Amino acid sequence: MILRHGIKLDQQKTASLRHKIKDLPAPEETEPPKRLPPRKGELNAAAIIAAAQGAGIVDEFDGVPLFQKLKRLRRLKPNMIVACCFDEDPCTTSAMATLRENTNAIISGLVLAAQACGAKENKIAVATRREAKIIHKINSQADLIFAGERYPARLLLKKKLFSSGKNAAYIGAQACAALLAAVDDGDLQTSAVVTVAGDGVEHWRNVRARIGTPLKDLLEFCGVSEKTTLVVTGSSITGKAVTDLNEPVSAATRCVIALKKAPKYREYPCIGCQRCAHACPRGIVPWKVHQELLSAEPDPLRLTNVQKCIRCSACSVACPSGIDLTGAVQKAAHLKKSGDFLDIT
Amino acid sequence: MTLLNAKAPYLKKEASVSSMMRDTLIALAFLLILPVVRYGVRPLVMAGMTLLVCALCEIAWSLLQSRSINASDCSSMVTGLVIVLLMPLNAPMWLPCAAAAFAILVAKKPFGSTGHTPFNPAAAGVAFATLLWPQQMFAYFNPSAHEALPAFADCNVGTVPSPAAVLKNGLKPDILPMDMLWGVFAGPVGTTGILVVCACGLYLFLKRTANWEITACCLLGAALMAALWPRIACIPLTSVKYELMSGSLLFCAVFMLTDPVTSPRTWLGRVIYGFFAGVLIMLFRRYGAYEQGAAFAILIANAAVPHINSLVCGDRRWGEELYEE
Amino acid sequence: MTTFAQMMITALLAVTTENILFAGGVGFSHVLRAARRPKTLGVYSLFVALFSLFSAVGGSWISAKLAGSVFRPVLFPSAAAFCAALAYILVALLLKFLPFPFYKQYGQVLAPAAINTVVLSMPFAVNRFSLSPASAVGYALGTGIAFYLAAGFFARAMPELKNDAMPKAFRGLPATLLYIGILSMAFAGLVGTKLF
Amino acid sequence: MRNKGVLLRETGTIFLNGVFYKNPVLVGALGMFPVVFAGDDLKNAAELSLLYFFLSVPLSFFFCLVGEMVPAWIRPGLVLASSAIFYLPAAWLTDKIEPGSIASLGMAASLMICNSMMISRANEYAPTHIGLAVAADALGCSAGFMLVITLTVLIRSFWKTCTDPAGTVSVSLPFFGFLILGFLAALVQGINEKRSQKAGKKKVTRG
Repeated sequence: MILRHGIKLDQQKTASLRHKIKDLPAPEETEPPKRLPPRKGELNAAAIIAAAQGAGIVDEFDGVPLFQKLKRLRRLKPNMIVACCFDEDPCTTSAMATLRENTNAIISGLVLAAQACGAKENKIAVATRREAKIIHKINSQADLIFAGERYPARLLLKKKLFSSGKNAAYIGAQACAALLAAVDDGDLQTSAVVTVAGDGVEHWRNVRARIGTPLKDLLEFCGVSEKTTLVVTGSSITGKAVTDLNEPVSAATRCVIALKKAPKYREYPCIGCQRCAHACPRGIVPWKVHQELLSAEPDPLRLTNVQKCIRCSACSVACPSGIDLTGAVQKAAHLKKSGDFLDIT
Repeated sequence: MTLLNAKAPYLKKEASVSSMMRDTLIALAFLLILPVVRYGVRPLVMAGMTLLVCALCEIAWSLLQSRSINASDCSSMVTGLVIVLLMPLNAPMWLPCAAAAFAILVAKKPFGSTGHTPFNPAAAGVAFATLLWPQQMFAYFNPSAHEALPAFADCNVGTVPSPAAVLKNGLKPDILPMDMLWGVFAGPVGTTGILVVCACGLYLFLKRTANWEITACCLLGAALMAALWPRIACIPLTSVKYELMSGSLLFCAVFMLTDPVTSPRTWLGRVIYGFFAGVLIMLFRRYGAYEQGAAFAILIANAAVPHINSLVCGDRRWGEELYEE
Repeated sequence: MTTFAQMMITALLAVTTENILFAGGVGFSHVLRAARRPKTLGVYSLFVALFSLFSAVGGSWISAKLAGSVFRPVLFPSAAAFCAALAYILVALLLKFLPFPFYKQYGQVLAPAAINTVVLSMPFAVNRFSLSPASAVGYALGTGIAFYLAAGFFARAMPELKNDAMPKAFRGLPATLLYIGILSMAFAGLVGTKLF
Repeated sequence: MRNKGVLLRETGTIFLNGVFYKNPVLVGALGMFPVVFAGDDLKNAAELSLLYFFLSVPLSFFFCLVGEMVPAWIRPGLVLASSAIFYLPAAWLTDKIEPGSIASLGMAASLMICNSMMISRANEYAPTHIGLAVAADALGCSAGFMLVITLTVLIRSFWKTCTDPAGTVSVSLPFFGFLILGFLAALVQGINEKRSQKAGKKKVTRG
């Protein structure tokens, strides 16, 4: 129990997974997408990376252009490459939907990526055993590893693989499919799968929208109600609130959440229940950082490994007293980094 | 539609302090059902009056402080209910109200409510009532005599010594340990239903409102003390059974010791704290002046919590100036 | 062996049931003073134990000599206080001329530790519990340990009693007094009646 | 010499500080033992206040005169020794006023010798201040002590009426005294807070 950090959230994924991915009809006057010039030489690593660069593929796992990532990985020589087909955010299901619908494309795209960066094994990371059974029905000999459902699943998977001695690289599900499309029939990455969820939307869908379509069309396509007061992109835990709706969809937006009423947490004093310390996957003790910042003059030596925080805000979600622990840890990291405490008089 | 900008975690959290307090309240209300079924409506009236007094104290204090009244969560309700459940049923109506007023006005509010109380307010309230009104606190009516208990008025019914009192004088209580489980013996309102207390404890542990390790280690410590130094001449097993089931040990271990504010922060600290509290409760029973020593033992255990925290947490503050002059 | 066991038992009693600090309410201004400087806490309680040892032994000797006189209730305390003062002056002299700088570091702790109500109440405790000389020594050591524990508790609790969630009128000393009140309430549950 | 008016007002403030605003028991947490231990009926309170008055005034005066000449590290011992000596006439006087009082008080009276309030006054305050200030301070402290111990006794006697017959002994236990002292100290601190805020506001409006 001590090793498995992170928190268990109640998943709201079934609603949007039930339906197939819907295509947002592109507005009429856009011209058909251009094609890449046909490849001349045989298929080697450099050709794959050139195709990825030509197609302008952006990896939605961490928002890094795919060709830069593959170039860096070729230098680092990881011994395993993992396609992350799971979503750590409770409302998002875009990666799982893409895996369910084009499993073989992702598998072969992953083989191409492994060939590009010289990794020996390639695996597909899936959330739970139930999901693995469905995938095995589609393609039986896909080898899968499990990332679990505890939030933040990505980091926990990285920790698990790192502790089992594997030097692993991670790539997004849609990036693999786009890589295969770019290498085989040379078309560019023009669309991204986005989950639209939240109680402000009538029916929750996974929508394949062209990159650049404003959020307003996406929400109207899924029937947004007038009473939504908050629209969030990114993730329901670490996402960013959007104030004007004609912000474009980018390859890295995985979900759009429309909420009728912003959840309000009343803040109580810390009762010392230790849930934030259990939730933090990076081994920080957030309540001690919070207590230290409240004391008269915070002593930076006592803010242990505050700079390792990845801002997954699992601690703020876990805290029953509603304290903004992520902000406290950020302030502590800033205080420690800025060095404005060095007044050794 | 106008869109507003809100801060990061947007999803509805399930565990919050008020939901934890509500769980505890539900568990405590469960304990009231058994006495109501058996002895009539008096427990409900008692609980209602005490909760009313708690609410009035809260409002009076926030008026005094000219702070907004609704800032309070229902943790004072929990304190009030715990105090009622530790009182005898035939206690006069003002006794739990006085104990609850003391708990809120002296043990909780002056130290900064909810998050900063060094002592468990309910334990302080019960200790205060035991010290000032010992006769009323330990005069338990005879449950098997089936006298009707009036709802409001002070009832003068025959009182019978509770198993804890009999144990204190070193005699064997005449009730067999096994049928002590059903709770038809003289004792405080909430602590006699042993099975119900265990069920409520399990409910709290499963919902992770209370930490199970404190209760487990407290019972372990008490059982060890009872087995090694039995107070009555019998085989260690029966002595352990009598000690665990009589008096308010089980109730205090489940509800008062697991209060997250006054328990240590780390897992190992909680184990030490539970064991220390169990041993203290047994010491107070053997050498204390009153038959129910649990409330006093909990106060001393709470005083030792900062020690355990610094011992186990390792933030070695001992060296330099803790409190600048 | 039995005198040593007797001493241990009285020391244990001095910490628990016959705890003159919490159950008797003696000498809390000095406990708070020691708690405010946790660095010198150990030496402070060591001095308290030492001086209560002197006054316990001196007290029982003086009460033996003054048994007969009619002014006993008045003469006895002043004689005991006089001998405590002499003990302080002797120890201060001794420490001042020690080679290593002991006095400079713990000098200002010596005076309050030597002259406080805990030390002077020793002879009365010896009479009240009618202790033999050996158990008187045990009682004095026990009181030193009780002082150390009490000051340790307060040194840890002090930062918690000054937070800003408390009303302004209760910050600092009033909260500490309430803390002492509730803690000595717990010890009152152990003792039940007046100690002296 | 400063003119009479300033001197008089200063001693007035010293006296008032001693009595209420900087009451040594409630603000300095000194000399709590007699209040907590023996403060349960008016006779005790009166005798203890008298004893404190007869003991602290001569002691403070003695150390106001001789305090400078004694080296710092030996002065506490001297204070205790002289307090032991002054205890004899003080006890005799209180016994003269109320016969049998010293015997009935027992330990509370004899522990007055090393009352930390009196010791700290004689040790730190008396040597460095002029006679008048020391007198005002000694009077203020004894008046403050009397105020606190009578208040404690009144509150305790009220609580004695509404407790169990077996509970009255625990009202006179020290824990009750500490709780009362805690609330009185909070009262004094609250009033001081209000005074400093008012003084702060007044300075702002005038400035």
